[in-house]
Amino acid sequence: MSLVKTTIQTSDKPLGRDDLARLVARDIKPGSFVNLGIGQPTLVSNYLQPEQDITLHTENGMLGMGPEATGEQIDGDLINAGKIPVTELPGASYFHHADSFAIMRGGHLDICVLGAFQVSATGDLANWHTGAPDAIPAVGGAMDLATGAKDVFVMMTLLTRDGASKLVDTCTYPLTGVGCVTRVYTDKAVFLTGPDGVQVRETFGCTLEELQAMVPVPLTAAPAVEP
Amino acid sequence: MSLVKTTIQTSDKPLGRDDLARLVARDIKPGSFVNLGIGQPTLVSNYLQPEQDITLHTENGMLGMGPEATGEQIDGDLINAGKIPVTELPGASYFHHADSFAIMRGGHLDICVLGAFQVSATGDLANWHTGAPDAIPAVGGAMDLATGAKDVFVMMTLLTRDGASKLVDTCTYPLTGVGCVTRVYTDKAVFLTGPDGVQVRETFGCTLEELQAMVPVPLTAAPAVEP
Amino acid sequence: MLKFIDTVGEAVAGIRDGSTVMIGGFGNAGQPFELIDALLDCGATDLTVVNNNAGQGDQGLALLIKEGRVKKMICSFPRQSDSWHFDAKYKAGQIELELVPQGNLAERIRAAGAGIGGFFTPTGYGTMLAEGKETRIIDGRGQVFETPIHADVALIKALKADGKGNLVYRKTARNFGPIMAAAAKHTIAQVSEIVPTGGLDPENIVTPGIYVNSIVRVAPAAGARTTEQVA
Amino acid sequence: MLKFIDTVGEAVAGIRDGSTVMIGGFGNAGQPFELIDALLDCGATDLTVVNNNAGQGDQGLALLIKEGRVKKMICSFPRQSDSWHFDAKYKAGQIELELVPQGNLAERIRAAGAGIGGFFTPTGYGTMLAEGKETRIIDGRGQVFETPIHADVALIKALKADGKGNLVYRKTARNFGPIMAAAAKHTIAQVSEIVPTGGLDPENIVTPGIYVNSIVRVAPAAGARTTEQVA
Repeated sequence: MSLVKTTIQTSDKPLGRDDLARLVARDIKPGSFVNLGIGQPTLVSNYLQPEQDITLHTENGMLGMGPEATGEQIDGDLINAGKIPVTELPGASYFHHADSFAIMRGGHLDICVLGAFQVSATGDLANWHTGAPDAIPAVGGAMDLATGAKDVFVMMTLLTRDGASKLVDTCTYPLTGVGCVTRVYTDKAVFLTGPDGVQVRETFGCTLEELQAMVPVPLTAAPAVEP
Repeated sequence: MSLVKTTIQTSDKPLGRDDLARLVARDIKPGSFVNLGIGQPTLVSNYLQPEQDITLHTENGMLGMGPEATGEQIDGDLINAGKIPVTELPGASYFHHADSFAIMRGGHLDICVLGAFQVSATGDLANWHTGAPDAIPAVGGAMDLATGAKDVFVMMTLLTRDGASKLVDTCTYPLTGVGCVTRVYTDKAVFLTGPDGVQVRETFGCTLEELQAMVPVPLTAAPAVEP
Repeated sequence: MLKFIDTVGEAVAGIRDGSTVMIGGFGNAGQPFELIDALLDCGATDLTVVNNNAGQGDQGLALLIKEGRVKKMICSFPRQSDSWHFDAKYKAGQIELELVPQGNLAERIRAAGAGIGGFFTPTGYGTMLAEGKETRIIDGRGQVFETPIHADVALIKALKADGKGNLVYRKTARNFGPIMAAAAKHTIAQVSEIVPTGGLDPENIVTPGIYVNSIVRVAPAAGARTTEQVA
Repeated sequence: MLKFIDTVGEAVAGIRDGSTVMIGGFGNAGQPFELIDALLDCGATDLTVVNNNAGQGDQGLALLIKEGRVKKMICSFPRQSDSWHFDAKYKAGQIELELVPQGNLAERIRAAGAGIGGFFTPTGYGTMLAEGKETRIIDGRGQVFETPIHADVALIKALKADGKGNLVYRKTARNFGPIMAAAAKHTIAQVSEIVPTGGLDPENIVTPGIYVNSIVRVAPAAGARTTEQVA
């Protein structure tokens, strides 16, 4: 296979949160078992297509989680990891917390999608703690997901409100996991992280050169054909 | 409590296997969860009384095991650790092998009753391997039971066919567990093993002095009142 | 021996000061609220509490913390939008926190029940939550040594119990109940219903009665304490 | 992705020489006899087999051993009254044996599925089965370090599967099936019945479909291969 090293600008403007969620949903292979983290990643579930046959896992003890519950569907005993009432799809199963985390930690989830404060060039993830001295830390299942899933996708804006890149050479926030992130979906580009450094799969509203100017790590164009 | 240090001779002759099984059964506290090893210990189940409310565990994945199955009851999917068809009592439960051994290894069984080649004065158990160079070893769940149960009762004849004591200073057979045996039920006496050395609770067909002559470890009379 | 107890007050009466108490539940699902209320009433203090969170709102564990009865929390996610009682105690230095990744929390509780002396896991390797812990590289992956979490008492909530103490749960309210029942010396379960022995299918029992010491029936409060959105 | 396969032959066709194959069952209960027969037919050799026993009589795993296709057995109880094929190979030095206490076998398989890098257990401490292994004293008890047992393939037998690959078992035939399904890269389950998705109660599923790759229906043979008394 010849590698055409051209980054494709697939949108003439940065992607909104919903467009990004749609893109992540499209990239999930049919039949996958997926855990969507709290917050922005949860949006992905809105764009999964029935024919993809994706099974959603929630770490509080369920496979086959359905959409958020509404009205009469709301059942206090059926919630997701964000403690939001959800529904059950046909073929669902329930299990206790150790069995649920065994699914995550044993490498059985194909993909988890997480938010992030920072991702490093080598795929280190920081998403649980600002490190502020007076902050009350809370980690939940983030470290288990980051370490356990076969692929860890991150969804985040590329830049902080102050314009600093969240894709960094070395994370300054406390780490969630080391070298665990495989893809970073941002409003401005999709990055592939791994042993070959940071590759850019596509950009949104900017060229690779413009992107490089925003990001303090060396970027290369990813092969045009997805591996 | 004053300790009356007198060993009671409770039978004028050695106990047979069934009498010994009846004695062990009588000594099991009501409400206990018990695992009976393959062979002689299995006889104990014949003498448990319904009012004792004993729950039997079998390591191949069941609590609430009933008596051996006969005739129409025989079901190839319902066997005990000796692979003999058994029955299910009301309130039974099934679980997989790791959960079953978690019950044993986590210290949840009140008593397991095992056969033995040798028991040492400090409660070491040898019951799985003769150590013969050409023997094919097989351990099964013996080490888990020996190590995991709150109390390990051994049932055996006191002497080998050659007249050697199976209660020994140090086991010469390969060990199953270290310092795990709490009581030894034999045809000639019931021994309590523990940090205070070997105490004799009762004898059958012999006096303590006659017993001492058969056994190479120092014996003392147990307190007449069971602790 | 298994006991069926009439009231939550009697059920928790034996809990001593200084105990380690596991409390089931994730969010409100599976929280044994009535048992926690009884623990509040019984006065036991100086407790170490193991729960996924550190109390929410003005109920249950949050009140136990507010009243200064918890000296230490072992949990994965103390900070929530309505964890104000924990937050206040923590900022005042009046409560100790052992923060544990949720999977390590579950696996450490499971290890206690299963008689495991400790285990290596990749979770947390290279993070501040592994600082000071033994690590080693196994099959090319950095791993952290984690130890079992045992408890004196577990307070859990299940759907049904039979006469042998076998338990079944309901949906995601199962969560920590089964592993806490196995990890505690004394497990107290509040259940919505008690059925006769033989009334639960042996194939479907989640917690065998061997793990349960005390059972108290608590009628489910209609509509009360439904799950709130607290993400 | 989950596949429903018509024949046991097709189900095992991908098993390669040199694979580690877990085979469920304890005694005859839960043994996937038809899958083992298919493995015999498919010719894969140089196998490491993980099973509680090492074959009985002249069927299943015993024949695989007889035909010289198993280079190593990992099991707890090879020696039985009718384990003559294993016995012969072992005495001839033609098969390697890793003898593992049954609880360590179960826990090591479970560890593989749960992503545990290794664990300490009191089982086997001070015995010849701990020789050469790392030990340490934890809370006053001697403990042995044990490592996970991973497999390339698991062959298991369950009662029913639904369209998502969720499995339920029957009585003590459950035994090693659930933990082997989680420990193998590729799990092949023979089931007596396939029901539509939604046909199994989510509360009662023992093996979630995430652990199952291939399902083949094998009608239970009436009266055949019932459990024999082989203690």
